[in-house]
Amino acid sequence: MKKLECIIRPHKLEEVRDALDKMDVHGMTVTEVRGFGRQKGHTEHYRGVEYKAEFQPKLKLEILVRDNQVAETMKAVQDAAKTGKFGDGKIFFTDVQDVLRIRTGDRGEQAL
Amino acid sequence: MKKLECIIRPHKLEEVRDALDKMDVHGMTVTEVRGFGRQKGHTEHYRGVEYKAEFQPKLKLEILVRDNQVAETMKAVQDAAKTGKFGDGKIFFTDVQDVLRIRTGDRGEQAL
Amino acid sequence: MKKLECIIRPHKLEEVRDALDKMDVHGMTVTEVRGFGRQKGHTEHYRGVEYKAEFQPKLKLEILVRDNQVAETMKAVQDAAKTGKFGDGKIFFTDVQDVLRIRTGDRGEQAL
Amino acid sequence: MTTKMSGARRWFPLAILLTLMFNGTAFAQAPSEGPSPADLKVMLDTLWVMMTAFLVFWMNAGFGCVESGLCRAKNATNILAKNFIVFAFSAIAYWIIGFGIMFAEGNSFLGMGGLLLSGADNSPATGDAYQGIFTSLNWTGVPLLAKFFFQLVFAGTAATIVSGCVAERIHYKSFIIFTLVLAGLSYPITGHWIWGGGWLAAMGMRDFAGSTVVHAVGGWSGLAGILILGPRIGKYRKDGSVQPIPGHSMALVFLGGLILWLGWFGFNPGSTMAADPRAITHVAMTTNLACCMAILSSTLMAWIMLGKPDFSMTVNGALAGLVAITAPCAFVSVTSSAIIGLIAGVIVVFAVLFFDKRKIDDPVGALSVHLANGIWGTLAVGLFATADAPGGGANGLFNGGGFASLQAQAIGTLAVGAFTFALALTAWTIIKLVLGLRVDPEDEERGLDLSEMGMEAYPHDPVRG
Amino acid sequence: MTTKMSGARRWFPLAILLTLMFNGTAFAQAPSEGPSPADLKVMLDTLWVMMTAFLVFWMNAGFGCVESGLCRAKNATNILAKNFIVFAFSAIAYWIIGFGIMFAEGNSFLGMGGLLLSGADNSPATGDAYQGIFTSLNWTGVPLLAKFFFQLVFAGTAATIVSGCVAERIHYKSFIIFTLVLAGLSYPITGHWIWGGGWLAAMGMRDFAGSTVVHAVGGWSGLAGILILGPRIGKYRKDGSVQPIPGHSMALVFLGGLILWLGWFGFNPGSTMAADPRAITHVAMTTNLACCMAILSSTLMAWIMLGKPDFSMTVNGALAGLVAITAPCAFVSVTSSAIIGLIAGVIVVFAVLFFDKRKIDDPVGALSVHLANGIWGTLAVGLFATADAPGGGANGLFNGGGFASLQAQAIGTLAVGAFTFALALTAWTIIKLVLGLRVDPEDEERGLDLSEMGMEAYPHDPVRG
Amino acid sequence: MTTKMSGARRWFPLAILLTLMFNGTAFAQAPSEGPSPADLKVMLDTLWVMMTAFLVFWMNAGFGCVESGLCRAKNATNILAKNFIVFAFSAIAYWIIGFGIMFAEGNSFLGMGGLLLSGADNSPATGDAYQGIFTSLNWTGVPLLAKFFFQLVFAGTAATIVSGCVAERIHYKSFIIFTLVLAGLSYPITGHWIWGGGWLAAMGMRDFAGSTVVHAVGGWSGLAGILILGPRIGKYRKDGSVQPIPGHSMALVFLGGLILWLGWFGFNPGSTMAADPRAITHVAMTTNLACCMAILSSTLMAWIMLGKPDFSMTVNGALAGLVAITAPCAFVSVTSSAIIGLIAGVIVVFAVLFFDKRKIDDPVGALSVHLANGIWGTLAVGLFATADAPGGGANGLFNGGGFASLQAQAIGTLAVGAFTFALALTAWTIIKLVLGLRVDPEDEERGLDLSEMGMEAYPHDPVRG
Ligand SMILES: Nc1ncnc2c1ncn2[C@@H]1O[C@H](COP(=O)(O)OP(=O)(O)O)[C@@H](O)[C@H]1O
Ligand SMILES: Nc1ncnc2c1ncn2[C@@H]1O[C@H](COP(=O)(O)OP(=O)(O)O)[C@@H](O)[C@H]1O
Ligand SMILES: Nc1ncnc2c1ncn2[C@@H]1O[C@H](COP(=O)(O)OP(=O)(O)O)[C@@H](O)[C@H]1O
Repeated sequence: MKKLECIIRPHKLEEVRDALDKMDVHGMTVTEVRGFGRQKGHTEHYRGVEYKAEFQPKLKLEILVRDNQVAETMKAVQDAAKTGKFGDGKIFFTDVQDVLRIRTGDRGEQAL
Repeated sequence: MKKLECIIRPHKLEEVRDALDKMDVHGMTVTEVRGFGRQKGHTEHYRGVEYKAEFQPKLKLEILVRDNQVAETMKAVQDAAKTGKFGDGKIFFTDVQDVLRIRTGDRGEQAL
Repeated sequence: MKKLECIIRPHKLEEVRDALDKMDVHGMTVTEVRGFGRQKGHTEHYRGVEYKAEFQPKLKLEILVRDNQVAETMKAVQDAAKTGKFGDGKIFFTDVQDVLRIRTGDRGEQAL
Repeated sequence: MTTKMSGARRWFPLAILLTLMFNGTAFAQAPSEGPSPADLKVMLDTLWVMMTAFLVFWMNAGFGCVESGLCRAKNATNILAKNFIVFAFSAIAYWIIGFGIMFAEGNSFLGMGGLLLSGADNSPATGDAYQGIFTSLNWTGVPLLAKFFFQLVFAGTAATIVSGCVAERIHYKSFIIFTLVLAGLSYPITGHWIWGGGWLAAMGMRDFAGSTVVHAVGGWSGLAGILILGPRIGKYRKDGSVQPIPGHSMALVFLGGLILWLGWFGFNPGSTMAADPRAITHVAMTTNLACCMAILSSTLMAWIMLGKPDFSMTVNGALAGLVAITAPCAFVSVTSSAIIGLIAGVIVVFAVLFFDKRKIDDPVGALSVHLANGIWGTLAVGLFATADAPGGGANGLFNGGGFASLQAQAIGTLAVGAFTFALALTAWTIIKLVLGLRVDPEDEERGLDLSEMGMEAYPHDPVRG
Repeated sequence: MTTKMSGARRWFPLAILLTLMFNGTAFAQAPSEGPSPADLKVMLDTLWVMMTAFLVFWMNAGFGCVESGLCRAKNATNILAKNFIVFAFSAIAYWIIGFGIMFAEGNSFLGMGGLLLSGADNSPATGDAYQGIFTSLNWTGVPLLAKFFFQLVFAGTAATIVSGCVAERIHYKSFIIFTLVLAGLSYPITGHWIWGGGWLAAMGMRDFAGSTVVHAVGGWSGLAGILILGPRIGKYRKDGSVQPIPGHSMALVFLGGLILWLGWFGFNPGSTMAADPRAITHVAMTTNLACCMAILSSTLMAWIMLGKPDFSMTVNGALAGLVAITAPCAFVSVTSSAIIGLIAGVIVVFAVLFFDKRKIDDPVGALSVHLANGIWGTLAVGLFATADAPGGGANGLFNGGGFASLQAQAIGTLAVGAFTFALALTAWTIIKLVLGLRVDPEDEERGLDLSEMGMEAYPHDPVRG
Repeated sequence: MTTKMSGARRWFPLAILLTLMFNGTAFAQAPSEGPSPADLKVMLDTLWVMMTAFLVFWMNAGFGCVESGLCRAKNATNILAKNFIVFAFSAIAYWIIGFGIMFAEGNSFLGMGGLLLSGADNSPATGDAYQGIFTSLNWTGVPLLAKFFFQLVFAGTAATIVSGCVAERIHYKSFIIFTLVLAGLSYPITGHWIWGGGWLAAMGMRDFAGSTVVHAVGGWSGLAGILILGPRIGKYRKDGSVQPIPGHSMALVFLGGLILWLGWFGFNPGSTMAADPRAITHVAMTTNLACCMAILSSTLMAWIMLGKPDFSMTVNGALAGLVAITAPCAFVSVTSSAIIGLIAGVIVVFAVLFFDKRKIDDPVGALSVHLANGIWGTLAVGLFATADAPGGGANGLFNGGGFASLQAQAIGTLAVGAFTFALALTAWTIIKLVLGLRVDPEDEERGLDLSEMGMEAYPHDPVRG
C-alpha cells in the first residue's frame, strides 16, 4: 500500500473529491496547511506597511491506496487540481507497511 | 524506527494518551484533520437547506516508535480508540530512516 | 528523494526558513500541530483550578529534498531551531518514492 | 464668571442660550424659575431623538456582525469594511444632497434645496410657528440638527442592507459608488414621497418607521445588484441543487442579531421624534412582541420543515418580525403586532427557500428579511391599523376601515419598488460598465480579503511566531 | 395640517395626545405654554424607564457572550441560540400570564388577573390617584406598557441565568419548556411576594433591583437543573479530581462581561423607575463601586491562591459584585457598597472552588455569581442599610437597626430559595420524564451544535473552498 | 402607603425627595402641580449626563476589542484583561484621590481636598448658589455623584489608551501600577489645569471634551512606556525594515471601532453636562462629520499610497477624526468640523508611518490616533473656533480672532505634554526598577497569555475532546 500526499489549492478540494469518488478510493484525510514554494506570496497590507505573506493556504490530502491504484489516483488528482499557475502543488507517495482499521481490526488492503 | 499514524475520533485523545503513557512511548504529535470515509457525513442545516457535511473532524496522531514497539502500540491505540461504529479511523505505519533530536543532536532510537 | 519532517517551536519558523533560503531548498509545507513529549506541559488556570496543558503548540515542517541534501538540511534546521531547552522538537525523514508537480506534470527530482 | 469658570468647559448660562434659541420668550420668566415648559419639552424631545438615534447608529455594528458572520472567513474583512465605511459615505452624501431632496420644500416628487443643510429654518418651532424650508418635518419640536442626525442614521441603514445582498463577490469601490447613489439620491427621492410630504403621503400611505422607506428600498436595491452580479461560485451545483455556503461565525450572527434588536428600540420608538409616553411605550411593546412572535414562528417552521431548529433562521426570523412591525408599530394594537410578527416569521422561512430556488443568491438573507417583510409590514398597516393606536389615522381592513388604507399601502409599495428597482438596475449597470462589478473568479475563490483588501481577517498567528 | 403634514410621520399634536392621556388637565393651560410640570415628569420618568429597560435588554447579549465564551466551540451555536430564544419565549409567557401573577391584585402569594395585560389601569396616575389592578406598581408614574416592558426585561434575565448552568448537555427543547415555567410561573410568584405587594414585602423584606427576585431565583432554578442533569462527561476524573474544561473564547467572555456591566447601569439605576437625580446617581455610584471592588478582590484572591490572575475570575468577580449590590444599591452608603463588593469578590472565588469540590458542574460559574452573591446581596441589606440612603427605610444591623431587617432578609432568602428550588426540581423532573433532559453521551461528545442544532458555530472554511 | 406600597420598591414620593434636595423650594408649589421647572431641568440634565456617561463607559469594550484585535491571539487574554481591569483600578484611584486633585479647590496647579468625595457640596446648585469645594464644576446643575461618575469614565479612558501602546510585552502587574499613577495623579493634575480652573483655563485654553485632557495625556504616557520598553521582538528586522505583526481578528477591530464611535456620542455631546438642545445636537453633528471625513481621507490615503484600502487604517482614521474633533466639537462650525476630520485622517496615516520609521513600536496605533490627533484637535480650536458655535468664546485664527487662542492652545499642548511625559517616564522607570517592566523574551515568544495569565484566549477544543 502507498500513502499519497497531495498539496492542493483549498478551493480545488471539491473537484478532487468528486474525481476520486468515481474511482475505487474509499476515503481520505484532509489537513489545512500553509505552503511555501515557487508561487509568489501574496502581498498583504497592515497599518501602512506592505509585506509579503509568503505562506499560502493549502490543503494536504492523505490518501491510502493499493499499490496498483497509485498511477491512476495521481492522474485523477492532478487533472482535478491543476490550474496551470504557480502554486498548484505536489503529489508524492511513500510506502505504507501496514494498515489497521480500528473499528474491525482488519489489516492491510482490507483496512482501506 | 517506524512512524505510526493514527486517525482517531477527537474525544478519544485522552484515553489513547493514557494508554500510551502506560507503555514506553515518549511522545507524540497531534494534528486536527478532517476525514472522509465510510462513516456517513452528518447532516447540517443552513438557512433552510439541509446538506451533508462529508468531512468529519478527526485527530491524526503521529507517534515515532522503535520497530519492536509497533505491534503493542497499535493494539493499545486500537483498544483505546475503538467504539465499534463507522468512523473509528485507521492506524498505519511507515518506515522512518533516521531521527534527530534538535535539542541534543541525538540520533536514531536515542532521539525518540 | 526524502521527506524531512521537522517538529519545531512556532516562533522559530522564520529563522528556519531563512536558513533554508540560503540552501537549495525550494519549498516546504507547514502544519500547526500540538506536541507532547519530555517538555513539561505548561500550567494553565481556569476558574480556580490549575491544570496541566500537556500539549504544546508546535509547527511541523514537511520538506521534500534530494537524497544528497538530507544531511545539510537537517543540520540547517537543527541550528536554526535549537534553543537547548526541552521541547525543541525532532527531525526525521522517510523515503519518498515519487513526486509529481501538479502544474507541469514533472516527476521525481524535477518536481521539487 | 470667576476665573474658575473661564475653563474650557465653561458653559453659557442656559437661560441666555435658550433666549437665543426661542426668541426671547425665556426672558419673560424670572431666571430662578428655570426654563419654560415649552423649553423643557424641546429638551426632552431632543434627548429622546438623540438617544434613539445613537441606538440606530449602533445598528451598523449589528449589520456588520450578522453579515460577516453569515459569510466566509476569507471575505470577512471585506464585509466588515463595507459595513464600516458605508455609514461614513452615506453620511457625507446625505449631508450634501440627500436630506434636502428628502425633506426640503419642492414638489410632490422631489425636495429642492437644503444642500448642506443650508436654507431658512427656525426649528425647534413646530406647526404653524415653523418658518423654514423643511416644512415636512415641522411636526417635531427639535433642533434641525437633531432632525438631520436622526434621518441620517436611517439613510445609513438602507445603504447597509445592500452590502449583505452583494457580499462575497463585488468590487469594494463599486459598492462604495452605489452607496453614494442610494444614500444621496434614490433613498431620499422615495423617502420624499412618503415622509417628505410627497405624493404618497398625500394619498394617505403610512409607514411609521420605514418598512418601505428604509427596508424595502434597501431590499430592492440589493435585488437589482444580485441579478446583475449573479450567484457566488459554488452556490448552485450543476444539477441545479443548492450547495449551502455556511457563514464562518454564529457568534457574530448572535451578537449582530441582538445589536439590531436593541437598535430597533431606537428605530421604531424613536420615530415618534418626541418623548411622548404613550406612543413610545406602545411602539416599544409592539416592536418587541412582533420580534418575539416571529422568532417563535420562524424557529418552529424551520424545526418542523427541516428537523432541526436552524439558528440562522431564528435570527432571520427576529429581524423579519422587526422589519414587518416597522411600518405599523404605532398604528396597530398590541395583539395585531403579535399576529404581524407571527406571519413575518413564516414569510422569512419561505422567502429564503424561494429565493434559493430561483437561484437568487442572497448570502445573508437580506431579501427575505428586508424586502419580503418590508412589503408585508407596509401592507399590514392597511390590514390592521386602528384609530385607537397612538399613531391614530384611518382604520385598516380588519378594523372596518375598508380597502382605502390597504390600497394606499399597496400603491406605495409598488411605486417605491418599481422606482427603486429601476434606478438601482440602471446604477448597477452603469457602474458595471465603468468600473466593473464582479471580482475575477480566481479572486473570488481566494477570497476578497486578499484580493480586494490585501488583509486577512484572522491572520495565522503561529506561522509568524 | 397642510398636505405636507399628512405624511406617514404626521403626529397628533402633543397637546391633544396629552389631553387624551391625562384627563384633560392639559387643556386648562394655554397651548403655547407647553405641557404641565406633571406631564413633563411623566415624560421624564418614561424616558428613563425605557432607556434603562433597553440597557437591561442588552444584557441578553452579555449573557450569551459570557456563556458561550466559557463553553466549548462545539456547543457554541446551541448556547447562543438558547440565549437568543430564551428572551422571546420568556417575553411571550410573561405577557400572557407572568406579569399578571406578579403585579395584579390577588392575595399575599399570587396576583390574580392581568392576563395579556387586560384589566383596569389608569397609569401613569400614581398613589391614591391610581385606579386599576396593578396597584403594587402605583408608585411609579409611567404608562402601563413602560411598567410591563421594564419588568419583562428583568424576567428575561432570570431565565437566561439558567441557560449557563445547564449548558453543554441539555436538550434544546427541554430547556425551552423550562424557560416557560420559570418566566410564566415561578419567577412571577416569588416576585409577587417581594415586588408585587405580597407577604415578604409586608414583612419588610427589601430587594431593590433583584438580588433575590432575579438572580437567586435564576440560580436556584439552575442548581436544580444541574443536580438532575449531573456533570458533563469528562469534568470529573475517576480519582475525583477536577478536569477543567476551558471555554473557547476569552474575547467573548470579555465582551459579555462589559455588556453585562453596562446593562447593570440600566438594571439598578433604572429600578428607581423615575428620573430622580439623587437616587439614580447614588445607585449608579454604588453599583459601579461594588463592581470595581469585587474585581479587585476576586483578582487578588485568584492571584494569591493560584499564582496567576485568572481572567475568568476577574470577570466572574465583576458580575459577583454587580449581583451583590443589586438588592442594597439604593439602601446603603457609597462606602458600604465598596465593602459589599469586596466581599462579593471573595465569595465568588470560594464558591467556584466549593461547587467544583461538590461535583456540581456549573460550566459558566452561574451559581457562584448569581446564587451565592444573590444571597449575599440580599442579606447585605439587613447589615448595611441606612435610612440616609435615597432608598430610605429601616437601618441595618451595622447602622444600629438591630436584627429586624436582617431577619426579614434572611426569611425572604430562605422562603424564595425553598419555593423556587422545589418548583424547579419538580419541573425539571417532569420535563425529564416527558421529553428527556440530557442528550446522549455520544451526542454530548460530538457537541450539541451538530446533534441538537445541526449547525456548527464556526464551520471550516478551507475545506469547502 | 398601604401594605402594597411597603414593598422593596416603595419609593419616597418624589415631592419629599426633591424637597430634601432643593432646599424646600418644591414645597411652595401645590403637590399636584408636580416638580418646578428648575427641578425638571436638574432631572433632564442628570438623565443626559448619566446616559452619556454610560456610553463613555461602554468605550472600555471598544478599546478592548480594537486593541486585542490588533494584537496576536497569543496575547489576547492579557490585553482583554488589561482593558477590563484598568477601569476598575482607575475608578478606585480616581474615587480616592483623583477627582479631588482635579476639581477641588486648591491652587492653579492642584486641587486639594475632596478625598473620597468628602467635603462640602450643595450640588445641583449652580453658579453663585453653589457652595462647596468643587467650584470648578459649579456650571453644571447635576448632583455631585453625576459629576463624579461622568468624570470617572473619562479618567478610565485615558488609562485605557496606554494599554494599547505597551501591549504584547509588559508585565500585567506593572501595567496595573502605572494605571494607578495615571488615574490617581497624572491625569487629575493636568486635568485640573484645564478643567479644574487651573492656570491653563485662566490663560484661555479650551478643550471641550478632552483632545488634550484625555487623549494626548494617554498618548504621552504611552509614548514614555514604549520608549522604555522598546519594540516587540520581531517588529524590526536586522536591516531596519519593518516586519508587520498583524493582529488576530479584524472582526474585533470592526466591533471595537463602532463601539468607540458610539461611545463618542457620549464623550462629546455629553460633555455639555446639560440637556441643551442646540449644543448637544451641534456637538453630535460635528463629532460624526469629522469621523466620517477622516474615514474618507484615511481610506483614500491608504488606497493611493499602498494600492489597497487598508481596513485597519479606515478604523484608525475614524478614531483619529473622533479624537481630533473632541476639543473643538462645540467651538467650531459644522463645515470646520469636516475640515478638521479630513486632516485628521491624513495625519493618522502619516503618523503610523512616522512612528514605524522611528522604530517606536505602537502595536495598535494608539499614538497616531490619540497623541498626534489629540494635539491636532487641540490646536484646531485655535484655528477654527467661532463665537457663533454653541460653545461660544473667542474666535480662532481663521475666523479673525488672531493668534491669541491658538497661542493658548499651543502652550497648553506643550505644557501638558511636557509634564505628562516627564511624570510618565519617571513612573515607568521606577516601576521598572522595582517590579520589572518587560517579560522575558521567551515568555514574549510563547505569548503573555500563557506566561502572565496562565490562560489561553482560544483554548484548542478538539485536542481535549
Ligand atoms: N520542497 C518542498 N517540500 C514540501 N512541500 C513543498 C515543496 N515545494 C513545494 N511544496 C508545496 O507545494 C506548494 C506549491 O509549490 P510551488 O513551488 O509554490 O508551486 P508549484 O507546485 O506550481 O511548483 C507549496 O505551497 C508547498 O506547500
Ligand atoms: N483511504 C484512506 N486514506 C486516508 N485516510 C482514510 C482513508 N479511509 C479512511 N480514512 C480516514 O479514516 C477515517 C475513518 O474512516 P471511515 O471509513 O469513515 O470509517 P472506519 O475507519 O470505521 O472504516 C476517515 O474519516 C479518514 O480520516
Ligand atoms: N515519539 C514521538 N513521536 C512523535 N512526535 C514526538 C515524539 N516525541 C516527541 N515528539 C514531538 O517532539 C516535540 C518535542 O519533544 P520533547 O520530548 O518535548 O522535547 P525534546 O525534543 O527536547 O526531547 C513534542 O512536542 C512532540 O511534538
